[in-house]
Amino acid sequence: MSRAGLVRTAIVVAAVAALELAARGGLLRAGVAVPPSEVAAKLWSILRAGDANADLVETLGNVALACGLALVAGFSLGAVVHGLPRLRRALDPFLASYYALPFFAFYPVLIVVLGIGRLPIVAIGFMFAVVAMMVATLNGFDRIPRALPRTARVWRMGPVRTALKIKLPSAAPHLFTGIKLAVAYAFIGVIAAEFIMATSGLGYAIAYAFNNYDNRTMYALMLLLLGIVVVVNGVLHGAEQRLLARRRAR
Amino acid sequence: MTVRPLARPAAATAPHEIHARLAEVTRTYGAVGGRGGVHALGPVDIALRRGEFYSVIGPSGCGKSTLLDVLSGLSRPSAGAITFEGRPVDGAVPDGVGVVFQEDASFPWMTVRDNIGFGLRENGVDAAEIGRRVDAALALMGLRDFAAAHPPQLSGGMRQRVCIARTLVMQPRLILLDEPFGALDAQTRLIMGDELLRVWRETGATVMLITHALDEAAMLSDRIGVMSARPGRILAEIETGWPRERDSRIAADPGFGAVTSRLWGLLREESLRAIGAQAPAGADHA
Amino acid sequence: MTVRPLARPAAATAPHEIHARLAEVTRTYGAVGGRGGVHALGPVDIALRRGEFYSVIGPSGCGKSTLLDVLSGLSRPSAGAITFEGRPVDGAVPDGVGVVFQEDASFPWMTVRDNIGFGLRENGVDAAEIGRRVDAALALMGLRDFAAAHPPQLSGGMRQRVCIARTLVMQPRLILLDEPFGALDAQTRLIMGDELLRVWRETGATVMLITHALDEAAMLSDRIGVMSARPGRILAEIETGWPRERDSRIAADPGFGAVTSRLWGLLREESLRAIGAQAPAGADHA
Amino acid sequence: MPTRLLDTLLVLAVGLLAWQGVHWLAPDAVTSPAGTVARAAEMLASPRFWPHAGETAWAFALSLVFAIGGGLAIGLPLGLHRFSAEVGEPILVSLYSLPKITLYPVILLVFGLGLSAKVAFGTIHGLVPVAIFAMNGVLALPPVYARAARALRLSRWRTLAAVLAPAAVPEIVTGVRIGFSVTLLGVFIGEMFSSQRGLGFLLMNAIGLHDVPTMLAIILMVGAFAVTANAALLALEHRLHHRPA
Amino acid sequence: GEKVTVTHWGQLMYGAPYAVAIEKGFYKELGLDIDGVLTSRGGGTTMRNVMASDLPYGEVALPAAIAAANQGIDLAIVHTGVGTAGEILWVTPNASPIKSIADLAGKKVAFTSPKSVTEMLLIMVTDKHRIKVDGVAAGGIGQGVTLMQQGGVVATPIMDPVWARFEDKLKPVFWTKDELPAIVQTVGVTTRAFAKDNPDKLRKLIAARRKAVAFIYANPEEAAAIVATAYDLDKAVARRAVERLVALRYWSDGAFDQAAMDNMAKGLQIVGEISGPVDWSKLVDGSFL
Ligand SMILES: Nc1ncnc2c1ncn2[C@@H]1O[C@H](COP(=O)(O)OP(=O)(O)OP(=O)(O)O)[C@@H](O)[C@H]1O
Ligand SMILES: Nc1ncnc2c1ncn2[C@@H]1O[C@H](COP(=O)(O)OP(=O)(O)OP(=O)(O)O)[C@@H](O)[C@H]1O
Ligand SMILES: [Mg+2]
Ligand SMILES: [Mg+2]
Repeated sequence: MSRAGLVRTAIVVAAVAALELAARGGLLRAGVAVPPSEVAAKLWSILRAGDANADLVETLGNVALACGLALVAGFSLGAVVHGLPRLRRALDPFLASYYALPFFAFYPVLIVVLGIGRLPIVAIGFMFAVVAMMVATLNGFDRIPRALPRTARVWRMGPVRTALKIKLPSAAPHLFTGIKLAVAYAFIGVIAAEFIMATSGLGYAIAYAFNNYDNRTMYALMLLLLGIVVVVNGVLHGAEQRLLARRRAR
Repeated sequence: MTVRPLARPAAATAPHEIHARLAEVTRTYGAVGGRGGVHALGPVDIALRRGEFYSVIGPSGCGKSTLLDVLSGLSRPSAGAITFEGRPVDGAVPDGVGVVFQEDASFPWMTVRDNIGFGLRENGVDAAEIGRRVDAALALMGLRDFAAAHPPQLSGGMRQRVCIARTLVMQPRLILLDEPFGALDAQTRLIMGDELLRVWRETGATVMLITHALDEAAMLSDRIGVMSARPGRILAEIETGWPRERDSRIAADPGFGAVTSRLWGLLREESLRAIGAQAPAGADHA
Repeated sequence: MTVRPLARPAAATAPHEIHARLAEVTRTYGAVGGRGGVHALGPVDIALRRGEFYSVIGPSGCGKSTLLDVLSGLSRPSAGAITFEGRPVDGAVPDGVGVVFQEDASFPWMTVRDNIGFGLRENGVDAAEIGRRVDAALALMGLRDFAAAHPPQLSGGMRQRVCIARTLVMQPRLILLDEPFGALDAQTRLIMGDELLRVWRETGATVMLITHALDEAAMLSDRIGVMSARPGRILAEIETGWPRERDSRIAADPGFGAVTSRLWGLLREESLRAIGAQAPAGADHA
Repeated sequence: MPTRLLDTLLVLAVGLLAWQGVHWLAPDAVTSPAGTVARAAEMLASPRFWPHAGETAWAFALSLVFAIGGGLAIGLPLGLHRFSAEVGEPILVSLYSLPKITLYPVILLVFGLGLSAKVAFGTIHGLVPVAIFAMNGVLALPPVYARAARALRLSRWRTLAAVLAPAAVPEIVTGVRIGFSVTLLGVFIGEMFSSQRGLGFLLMNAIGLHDVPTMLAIILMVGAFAVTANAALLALEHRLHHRPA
Repeated sequence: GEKVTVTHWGQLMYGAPYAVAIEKGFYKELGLDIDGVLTSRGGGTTMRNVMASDLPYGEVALPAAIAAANQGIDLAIVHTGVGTAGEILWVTPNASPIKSIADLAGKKVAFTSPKSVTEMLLIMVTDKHRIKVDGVAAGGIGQGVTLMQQGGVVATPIMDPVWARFEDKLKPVFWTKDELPAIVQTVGVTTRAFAKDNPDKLRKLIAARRKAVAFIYANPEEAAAIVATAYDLDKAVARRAVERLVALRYWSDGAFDQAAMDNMAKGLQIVGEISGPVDWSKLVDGSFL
């Protein structure tokens, strides 16, 4: 591990230890803070008993679906809008303030359109993620060096081949930023929708545990979620590094 | 080991056979609707002789890149005619023309080898032939040890060599280079210039080099077109009279000083005129 | 209107009075713990005479910027001693030394006028005096009409003039310039070079100019230090013998060709040696 | 630029048309644009609305101050110290992608109910992006600025205050703009759970009462506010990033 | 002034007595300075709000109080709030062929959320009629209506005042009051510490509420107007809702009904919320009534 990695690990470990001590020493209000060790133990027992499996599978499925749709739609929209500079300029102010909208409020509307169940949840995750991907695609296409498509013209390549074989790989690093954001946003959207509105899923399970004063389960599920987010981030980060490794100077 | 030549040997050329020509070419940008746009270039007349090494120098923004664009067919002139090998060039890059851009146009996601072979693959050349031509170009450009590397791992000079190699494997008969060494330091330019001279000699292609480095133009060219400030016109064409077998050591030739000082003279006036607005009178009586 | 001089007039100088000196200076980067780092520079010996215009040329990465860094006091040498006006330079920029960097260091959030006056304000010079000096610098650099503009509204050349002006108002007795015209085209460099010569004449300061453009060095300098590839050492110091009153027209002088071809000769070998590894044998028997 | 304004209006018109279309498809579940605007106007005219709007605005303003202040306090020092940035960045990024809604229970447990919880919730939303942008903004500063400051013999403190801080302003403003949006979202969500005043509370109430016109009117008002404020910040950002006239 | 906490204030009618008590000055008469109501969307959140607020007293759902007690929270139930779930009804669109509970067999029927009171009631009613329905968690009352309008379910639970707004579009399938015995929905809770330190204040809080309940039953029209203002409701809607709830004797004066409490505990066992009977003696403290 790098030196920075070691220091980071040390910081995290110290923070957890401090929390443990504070909780055990009664520094924090009982019922508010549960020692991390007990949370981990609770999570272990939940996982072993499989109590959270259904919710977990459902949430991960929702996120995957929302994210997959957002990536495809975001890239396509971005690519199309990039080719239409007037539309793009007109859209700019809306794209920039998009994330201030309280999407959850659309939930009742979404039920109308999509029915009850997972689809409105997925739709909220999708709405969260798609614009991030779209903006990243626009950025990526903006930063394609002018000389690259021109080179394609010198070789007399058609527009579709140019888009696929030149523009897409050239914009790849930015697209990857979009993918990372889209995954994070899909998570945020799906969990929030489950938390506020839904009747199943990990977000709901956390809200449910909260409502039932079951802090131990609540923290355990939050820990589970945190673990998933960190692992997913790590995997994406690793994939990005591999993708970019060859593109970086020595 | 012998390396195959990269271009078909030039046919025994009649002296001063015209290979490409710009006749009364002008280019105006963005004259949409009634509003007049930027008059970037011309009118310009240039007749490139087959097999010659022609350089274009001129102040920044005078229309050099625009000249290259219209000559290569990447954009259409606003007026005037362009011919290459007798046929009109009209909005598409003709077969037999290769372009090396000022910016680094190598593809960072491909190895050097794939970069060089990419154009050939896109144009349906068969794999064996691609392999042969790419190997030859790798050797010619001194890139053999870096065939499996990716461009970002190379120095700026080597990336520019990849772009040149990528153009050469297409066996162009006319090579257009737009300040290809602009990003390099003077010493590396020197080396690259010598390599370019060798390629030119060995392939027999016609070369048009756009540069802002006077000594580079003086050292490499058979003829140098000196352009005015925007809208760029050809102020003068200077014949160097160097032998075909030459390299940068020509700079030690007494004639070299004569050529460069003529160029300096021409450009000094032109630059002062172009920059005039930016260096107001106040600067003079300080 | 007369413009006040920007620097105190040089004291009547004894011939060849030494103004700044590097003695056996080396610089190694990142030799942390036991591992050896990059030996970037030296050992180098240079004695700058008061009031002379000294240029340094050398291949890319040879340690030119490192040389400037240690001489200016921006970083400490690994070994050797540096003196400026007889006092040791040690990890801080001494009063009387001005630096112009290769990169554009103008502050985009300030007007040109505020940029130029910034150093004076920070050093507690009184407002009236700042106004006088800044006005003089604006005039000298031909920036009077742009005093209220912000740097991003200016061309690259004009931004570099802002940086030079910002240094000049501090009335440095030694001005160090690190490829200040690197981003400009040859013609603009020409103009800027003439302006630099005028400033140098009028302020009487000692100038050290780092450049990779041979003709620039040949045209501007009293003396030129030619550096080897990394770790940079001084291969030779060439005296041009130009008169103090000169400008770029010196390029028409027959002596100019002699100076440049000497420089070319020295650098050609050095560049080939430095680049050797990158241009393997294969390139030769193509 | 008139064509640009026209295009934006055109996009807006298309959006409204789509909305009207959904209304025709499902009149019960989606109020028409006209109906929504009418309801919004009615609410704006009602004196009962303003204490709610004021509560949200106050909570939002406080959150924004804490988010920006805290974000800068964390981001700037990290940006100045490359190693700390290397250590801290992955932690910040993980926090950013953590669904913060799950922290709401903890916020409630710690801050109790009411303004402080809302503000805390808004703050944790906005703080991280501001910190990330501030950090990257400082990290990406051209090293030549610091060198120029040394060459002009500035002290460390003056280098920071007079050179590095202003140089990082455009990036910081970008971060503030992003932080603005998510802080608003955070405050709003906070109000949706546990609160007795504020627009989020009104929205949750409307959802509970199945009062569709009020629901959409609130979203419309918040959306309009967000777009307007963001457009202003965006204009500022453009000015700072391109700094020419 | 101080604030009491009431679940679903502004949405459901549990809060009517508090609105009246504040408006008519019943708190003031007893020397209490209550000028506002804290709330949340119900369940444990309201419960937590009670515990966290400056005045740890409020009316919460009985299941939330039981859950909190089971987690070791030191609370006391000091009075009954709403002693019936009779106001809850399942509705279907006017045009629907569904007429009775029997018609629901095998169909999709909504409840609000898993383990909620509505799920419990639905199970109890369908068990009673020995039919099976396909329960769907809609996420809330409003969502259930939307879902039904889209054909996702044939019937959905509703209650006043939402019901009063939809009366002309929807028709009842069954009312809980016709099917099940009384079930305590909400109770007044406080912390043991507060009860011990401020017994008089607690008594006054309960007394003021009791007076307000009596006022509602005596002056339904005026009470409806007060609620309409406090909840920002349409006057007619509020009047209809209050009238109906008055007829049902919806608001308890606070006294405990052991059987109605046990009914809730039974229901909670049915949906799996608790595993055994509740030991009320540990929870309930009737000494402040
Ligand atoms: N697409 C365009 N639209 C409008 N004006 C343009 C466009 N491209 C170039 N110009 C203008 O035309 C003039 C000539 O541009 P061109 O790029 O050909 O100059 P150049 O000589 O290649 O300059 P440089 O030496 O800086 O590369 C410039 O004034 C430029 O601003
Ligand atoms: N901070 C540093 N850490 C490690 N190595 C360095 C550092 N700065 C420079 N070097 C190395 O020291 C050598 C000399 O660098 P320097 O920047 O002085 O060269 P230069 O002659 O100015 O090059 P150029 O002409 O490209 O500006 C180079 O090999 C460079 O990679
Ligand atoms: Mg150009
Ligand atoms: Mg350098």
